[in-house]
Amino acid sequence: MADEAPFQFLHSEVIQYVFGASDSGDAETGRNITKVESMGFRVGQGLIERLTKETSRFKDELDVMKFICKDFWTCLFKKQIDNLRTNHQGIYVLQDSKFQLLSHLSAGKQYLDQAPKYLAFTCGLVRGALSNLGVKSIVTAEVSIMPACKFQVMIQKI
Amino acid sequence: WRVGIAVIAKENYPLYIRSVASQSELKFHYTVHTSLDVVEEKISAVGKSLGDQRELYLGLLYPTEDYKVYGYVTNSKVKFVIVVDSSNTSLRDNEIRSMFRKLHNSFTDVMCNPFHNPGDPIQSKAFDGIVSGMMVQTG
Amino acid sequence: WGREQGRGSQGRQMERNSELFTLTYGALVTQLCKDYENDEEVNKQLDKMGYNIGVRLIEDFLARSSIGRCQDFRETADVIAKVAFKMYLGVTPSVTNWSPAGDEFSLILENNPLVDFVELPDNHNTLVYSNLLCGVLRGALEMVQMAVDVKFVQDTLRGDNVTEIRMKFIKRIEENLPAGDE
Amino acid sequence: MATSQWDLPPELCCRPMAFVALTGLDVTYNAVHRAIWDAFCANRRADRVPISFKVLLGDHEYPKCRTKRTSYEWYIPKGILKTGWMNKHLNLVPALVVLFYELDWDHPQWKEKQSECATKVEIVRTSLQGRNTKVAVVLIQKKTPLPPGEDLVASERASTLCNACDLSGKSLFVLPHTDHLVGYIIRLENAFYEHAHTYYYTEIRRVKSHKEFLNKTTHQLLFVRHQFKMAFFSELKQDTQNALKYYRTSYSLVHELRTHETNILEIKTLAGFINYKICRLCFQHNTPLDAIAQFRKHIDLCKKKIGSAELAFEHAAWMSKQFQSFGELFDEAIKLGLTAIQTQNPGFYYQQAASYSQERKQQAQQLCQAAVNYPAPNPLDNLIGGLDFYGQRPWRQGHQSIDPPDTEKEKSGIVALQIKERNVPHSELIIALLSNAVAQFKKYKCPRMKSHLMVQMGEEYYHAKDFAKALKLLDYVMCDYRTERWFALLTSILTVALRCAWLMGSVRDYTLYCMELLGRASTLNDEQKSRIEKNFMKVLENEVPDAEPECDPSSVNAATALWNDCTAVTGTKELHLEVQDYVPFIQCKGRFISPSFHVDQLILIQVFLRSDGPHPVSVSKLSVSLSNQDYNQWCVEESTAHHNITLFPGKPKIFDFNFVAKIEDVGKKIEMTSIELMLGGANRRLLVVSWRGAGGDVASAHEALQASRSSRRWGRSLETDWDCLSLQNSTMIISRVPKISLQLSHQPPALTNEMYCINITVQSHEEGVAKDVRLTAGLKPGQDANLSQTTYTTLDGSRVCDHSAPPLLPDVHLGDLHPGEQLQTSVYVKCVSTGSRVFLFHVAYTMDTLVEGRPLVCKCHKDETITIETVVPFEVSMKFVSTKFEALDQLPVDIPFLLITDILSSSSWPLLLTSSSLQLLHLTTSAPQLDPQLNSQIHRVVLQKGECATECFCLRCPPLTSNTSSTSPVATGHYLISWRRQSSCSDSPQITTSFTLPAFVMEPVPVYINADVPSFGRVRESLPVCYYIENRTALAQEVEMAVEPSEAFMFSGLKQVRLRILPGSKQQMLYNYYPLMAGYQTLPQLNVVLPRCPSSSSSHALRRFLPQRIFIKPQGQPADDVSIAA
Repeated sequence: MADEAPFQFLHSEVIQYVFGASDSGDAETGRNITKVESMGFRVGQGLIERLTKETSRFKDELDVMKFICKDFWTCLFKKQIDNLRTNHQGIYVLQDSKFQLLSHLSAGKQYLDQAPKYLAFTCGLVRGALSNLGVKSIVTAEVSIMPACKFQVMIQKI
Repeated sequence: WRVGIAVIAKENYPLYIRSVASQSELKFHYTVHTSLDVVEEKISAVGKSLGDQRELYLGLLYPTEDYKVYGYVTNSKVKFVIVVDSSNTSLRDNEIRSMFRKLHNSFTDVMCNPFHNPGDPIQSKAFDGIVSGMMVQTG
Repeated sequence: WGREQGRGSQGRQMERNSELFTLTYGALVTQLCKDYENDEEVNKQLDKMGYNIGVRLIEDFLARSSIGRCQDFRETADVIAKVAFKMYLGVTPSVTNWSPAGDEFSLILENNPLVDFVELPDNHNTLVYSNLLCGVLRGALEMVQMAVDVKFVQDTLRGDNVTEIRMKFIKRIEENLPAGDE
Repeated sequence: MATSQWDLPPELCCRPMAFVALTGLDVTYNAVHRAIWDAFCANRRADRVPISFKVLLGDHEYPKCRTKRTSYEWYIPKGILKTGWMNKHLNLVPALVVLFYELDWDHPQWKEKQSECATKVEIVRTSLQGRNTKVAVVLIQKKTPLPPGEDLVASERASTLCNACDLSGKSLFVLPHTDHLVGYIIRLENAFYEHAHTYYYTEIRRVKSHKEFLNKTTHQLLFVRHQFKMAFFSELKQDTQNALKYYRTSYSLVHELRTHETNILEIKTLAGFINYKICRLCFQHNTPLDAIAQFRKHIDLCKKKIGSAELAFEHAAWMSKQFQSFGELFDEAIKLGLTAIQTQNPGFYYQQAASYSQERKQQAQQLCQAAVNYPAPNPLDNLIGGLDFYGQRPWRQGHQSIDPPDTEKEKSGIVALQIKERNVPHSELIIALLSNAVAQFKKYKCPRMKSHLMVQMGEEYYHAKDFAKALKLLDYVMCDYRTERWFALLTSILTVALRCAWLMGSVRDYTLYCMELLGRASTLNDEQKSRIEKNFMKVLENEVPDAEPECDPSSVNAATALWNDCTAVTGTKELHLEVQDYVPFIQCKGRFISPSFHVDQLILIQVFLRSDGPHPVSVSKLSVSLSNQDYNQWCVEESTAHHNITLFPGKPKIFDFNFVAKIEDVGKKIEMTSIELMLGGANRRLLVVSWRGAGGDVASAHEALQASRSSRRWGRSLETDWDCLSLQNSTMIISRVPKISLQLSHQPPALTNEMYCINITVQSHEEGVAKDVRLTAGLKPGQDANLSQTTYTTLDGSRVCDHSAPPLLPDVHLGDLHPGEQLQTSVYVKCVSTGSRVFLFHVAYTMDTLVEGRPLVCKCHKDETITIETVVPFEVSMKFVSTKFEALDQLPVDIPFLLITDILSSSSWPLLLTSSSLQLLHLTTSAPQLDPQLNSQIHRVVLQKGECATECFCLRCPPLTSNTSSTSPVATGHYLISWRRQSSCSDSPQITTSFTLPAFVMEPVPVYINADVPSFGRVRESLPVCYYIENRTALAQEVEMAVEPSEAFMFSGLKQVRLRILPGSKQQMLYNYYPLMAGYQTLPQLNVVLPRCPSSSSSHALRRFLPQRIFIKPQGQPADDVSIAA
C-alpha cells in the first residue's frame, strides 16, 4: 500500500487551500502559517496519544524529546530524526537531512521562500505532540539546503 | 455506588464521571478528587528515585473501609480512576488493568475525533458504551 | 485496513501512517467547518479539493500500477475498487448495484478509513464528511477522459451500516483538453 | 471530652509493670526513709527496671485470695474478664513485698531487734494468705559494710536472721545509709525485679495448670480468660513476645465463642481489648504491618457483629472507637520514630472513626426518637459499684444464656440506653476526630483529602448549629474546588454555605453564594436556580428571602428575626461584592478595542455583560473605572425610566464607551482598574458587583483557552463567541502622528575639532499651522559617557565654540510653520575626540485639532538620528636634526639645529592649511637677533587626502643658565597649525590644532669645534678650510690637533699643532687643502685631543660638528654658481 502518498497529496492540497494561489501580504501569510500550524497541533495531539498508549511513563524532558525523534518521527515519515542537539537550557534542535514534505519541491534557491508553508504543519505536529505530553514549547523550522531541515524546539518553562 | 469510573484532565478537573449510584453521587466525586492526592504523588515520584515504577497503571491508590480506588495515568497526564466496592472481591488486579486499558483505548479514539476539543468534557457515544459495558461487568 | 488485523510492526507502521492521513483529513474538515458558513459549502469545498488531488493523483496511480486504458466502465469500476482503493486506502470496496444500462454502480465500503474515530456533533447533520473522495474520483477519471458524477448515498457516520458511493458515467471527453480547476 | 463507656479502660492502655510493695518505711516523718523512697521513685529514667513501687503499711491488708477451686465440674463462668482483674494485678497484689528494717550488725539489743523483725515479716506473710507473693527484708544500716566475708559477725548474724524470718539468703538485703544511696538502690531494685520475675512466672504456670480441668462445652469463656491472664502476666514480666503469643490465641478464642444478642457486646468489648493489646505490642516490636494486618482482621471479623437493631448506634460507636484508638496507637508509634506514608497514615483511621461516628449519629437520630421517658428503676445504675464483667449489661450481669432472662427489663434497658444516647454530643465527637484526621493528612501531603475533611467538619458544625464556624471552614475550602473546577462539589459546598449564611442573616455571604449558585459553575437544576434567584431578587428588594429547604426549622425563626432586623434598617443599604474570585452568574469582560491609541484618536472601550441566570436581570448602572479617574465620567451607563438595561439569560450585551485622551497622558498607559455593576438601588438595597481590572472570573481563563482551540464556528454571533472574547485591560496613549518631514544634509566624516555643519530642513505637510516648532539637536543621550565630554553643539558656526557649548542643544525655537512651508537651519558640532557618535534631531510642535468635535491641542514630534564618524584631519610628525640632518638624541646647547615637521592629510575632504606657528620653550631661533619669530612656510596650502606638507625651522638652545641645566628632558614647546575644510566658506572659522614638540635633554658642549668650508672645491685648485675651536669651559684648554694625510688631498698648514685656548675664547686655524680627485671626497680627518680633560670627550665627539665630505668639481670647467650643500 502506498501509504505516504495520500498524506502527501492531502498535505499539499491543504497548503493550496490555506495559502491560495496568489502570494498575499506578510500579515496574511503569517495568519495562514498559524492556521496550518494549529491544524498540525491538533493532529499531533491525537497521534501522540495513540503512539504513547503502550509506552511507559517518561522520565524527563529529554526522554520525551528522544521519543519524538525516534518513534514519533518514524510514525510520521518512516525515518528517524538524523541529529538531535540541545543546550540543556530548554532548546533542542532536530535535524532531518531529507525531509519528506520538502523532497518534492525541487531543490534550489527559488523554492526556499516557499519552504515555510511546507514546514508549518509539521511544526504544529511536534508542538501538539509535546504539549500533550505536558511540554509547552515553541517550534520553528528553517531550511538551509533543500531538502535538509532543522526544527528548533524552545521549551516554555511555566 | 458499587462501581464508578472517572477521567480527570491533566489540570485535574473532571472530564468524565460516571458511577452506578447506590450511595451518593457526591461521595463518589469526593473519592475521586481525594484520590488525586495519591496520583499526583506517584506521578511526581517518577524520575526522582531509581526504582521508580513508570507503568501507566498505578495500581491500588488506597484502600478504605468501603471501597477500593485504582489509578491509571496516560502519558498525556490524563488520569483514569476506577472505584469499586471493597466488598467486591471478585475483581482481580489484572481485570482492573484490562479495564483501564480498554478505557485508554477508547479515550485515545475520543482524542482522535476531529470534532472533540481536547480538554473539553468527554461527550462520546462510543466512550459511554465502553464505560457502560464495564459498569455492567463489574457492578 | 491495518488496524483490525494487526500485522506485526509492518502492519502497525502502515496503520500509523494512515492515522496521520486520517487525522490530517479530520483537521482539514474541522478547519473548513470553521471557515465556512454552512455544511453545504464545506461539502463543496471538500469535493473541489478532492478534484484537485484526483487530477494529480492519476499519474501517480498509473505509474505505480502499470495499468493501461480501461475498455469499459465496468473495468474502470474494478480497477478503482480492487487497485486504487487498495493502494491508497488499504480497503477494497465491493462493486454492486449496477444500473441496467451499466452506466451506474455503487462502491460499498465496509469500513471507511477517513472516518475512524469520527463522531459527528449534532450541529453538522448535513455535512458529508468524506466528500473529498467524490472529488478525487471525479478528478482522476476526468484525466482519463471520463466525466462521472460521484456522490455518497449511505454513510456509516449517519448510522447507515455501510458507506456507499454512487458513481454515474456521464460522457467520454473526446478532445483531450487540459482540465483546469472549476 | 468526658469519658464515655466506649473509651478503653486505663488499666488496659497503660504499660504493665511489676508491682512491688515497700513496707516499714515512714516517708512522712523519717528523713532517712524519705530519702530511700525518693531514690526509688523520684525521676526514674528509662534505664531503670520497669517496676511500680508503692509504700504500704507493714500490716496492710492485701486482697483476699479466693480458696482455690479444686474442680471445675459444676462451674459455669459468668463472664470473660472481671472488671477488677487487671487493676488488681497492677496495683493491689504485689509480686514482692519488701520489709525495711533499721538494724546494724553490731546493734546492742540484737536479739530483740531480730525477733521484732521476724514478727513484722510474719504479719506480712499472713496478710498474703495463699498468694505466691515473695517477701524480702532490707536492713537499713548506718555503717558502711566491710567487703563480704570479712565481717564474720555480719555473716553469722545474717544467717540467724534468715532463719528467724525463714527467708532465703537471697531475700535479705543490706542498705547502708551512706552517700552512695542511689547506687545501692539500683542494685536493690534489680534484685527485686528478679523476684518479681519468678513471681509472675509462677503465676503464669498456675493459670496454665487450670487448663486440663476445663472442657470445651461449658468453659470457652475461661479459655479466653486464661490466655488473656497469661498474656497480661507476661507483660508484667516484660516478656512481650510471649504476651503477644497469648493475646493472639486469646483473640482467636474470643471469636470462637458463639455470639448472640446477650453476649455480643461482651465479646466485642473483649475482642477490642485484646486487639488493642496485640496492635500495641506489634508497634512496640516495630512490626507495624502486623499491627495493621491484625487490625484489618479485627475489623473484618467484628464489622458485622452489630447486635440488637435497636442499639445499632452502639456498634457504630464501638467501631468508631476501634479506629480511633488504632489511629492513636499508630500516631504514638510515629512519635517514637516509625515512618508512615501518604497512603498508610493515622489520618485514614481517624477519618474512618469519624465516619462511624457520623453513622452512629444518624442511627441515634433514627432509633432514639421513639424513646420517651426514662424507665424507673434505672436499669443502668447497678447497686454493687460498677459491672463485675467487662462488656455486660447492668440489668443482667453474669447472664450467659442465649435469650434474656427478663424481656421487660431488657426493653427498659434498651430505652434507657437510647435516651442516654440522645445526650451524646455527636457532632463534637465527629469534629474532634475529623480535625485529628486533617492534621494527619496535612502532614502526609494530601491537600484534597484535607479539604474534603474540612468540608465534612464544616457540615458537622452546620448540624451542630455553629453556623459561623461552618461558614468559615466552607468558605476557606471552596476556592480549592473552584480553581480545580470540581463544580459538582463546589455546588454542594455552596448550598450548605448558603444555608449557613441565611441562618446567620449574613446578607453579604448570602448574596455572594446566590450569585455563584446561579452561575455556570453551579450544577443546580433550573427550578432550584429559579428559587435561589427569587431569593436573590428579594435581597435586592430588601425583603427577607425564603428559608433554604432542609434548614432545621428550630433555627429558622431565629434567622428570620435576624433578617427582619437588617431589612428594617432605614436608608439605602449598599452592598459591595468583589466577584472576580468566584464564578458569578453575571459575567463581565471589558477591553480597549486596541492596545494603543493616538492621542488624536477616540479611545474606545467595550464592556460585555452576560447573565447565566434563569431569568432576565435589570441593571441600574454600569461603570468602568480607569487609572486616570478623569475619564471615568465617559464610561458610565445608567438605566433610566425610558431605557432600562436588562440582561437576558445567555444573551450577551455590549456597551461601548469612548473618550478623548488628555495630552498629559501621552506616552502613558491607561488601565481599567475595575468594572462596577449596580443592581437594585433606590430606597431598596443597592448591590454593587465589581470586577478588578477588565473583569473575567475564575473560570473564564480556562474557557477562553478551550474556546481558542475548539472547532466551533466563530464569528457567527456573540452567544457562540462569548468564551473566546479576550480581555484587554490597558491601552497605550501615543502621540499624534506628525505630518512633517525632516531632512539632514552634511559631509561625513567629521574632523576632530572642526565645526562640523549639519543642515536641517523641516517640511510641513500639516493642514494647519504647526505652532512653536522646536528643535532639539546634538549628541543622542545615553551613549558612552566620555562622548558627552568631547562633543559640543552650537548654532553659531562663525566661531569655534568652547567647552561651554553643550553636547545636546535643547528646544531651539524655530517659530511656527505654515502648511506646505519648510524651514532650514544648521547645527554645528565639534568633536574633540575620534570615534562614531549618534546624533539626535528631534522636532516638536503643537497642533490644534478637533477630535469628534472636541478641540484638542496635541504635541507632535518627529525624530531623526544619524551616526557620524569623527576622524583626525591630518597626521603630524616632528623631528629635531643636526645641521648635518643627523638625528639628534640630545640638543647641543648654543649650537644651531633643525626642526622638521611633516603634515600628512588623512581627511577625505581637501584641507586648507592657512598657516602654522611655533611656541618655543627653552629654545630660540638660530639667530634671535636677526629674526625673533619664525614665519610659517605653509600659507594657504591645500592638501588632498594622502598629501603631505613639510616645514623646516633652524633653532638653537640659548646658553644654559643654572636653572635650565639638567639631565632630564625639558619641554620644547608647541607646533600650531591653523586650517579648515577647503569647501567651507571663507568666513567660516579657522581651527587651530596644536601639537606638542618632543621633550629633549639639553647637552652642553664644552669645546665646540666647527669649520668654514666652501660649498665646493675644484681639482688642483686651492681650497681654504678654516677651523674654529671654542673653549666654553671655565678653564684654559690645551688642544692638540693634527690633520691626517689623505690620498684625495694635499694640504698646507701645520700638520700637527699644540695650542692652548683661554676660557671663553676662540682659536682659528686655517688650512689650505688641495684636492686631487673629483667627486664627493672625504676631507682629511682632523684629530683633536684635549690632554687636560681627556674625559670631556673623544676626538670623535669633538669632531661631530665638522663637515666630513665635500664635492670636488673636475678640472678645467668654467666656474658656475650651482651650489651643492656639503
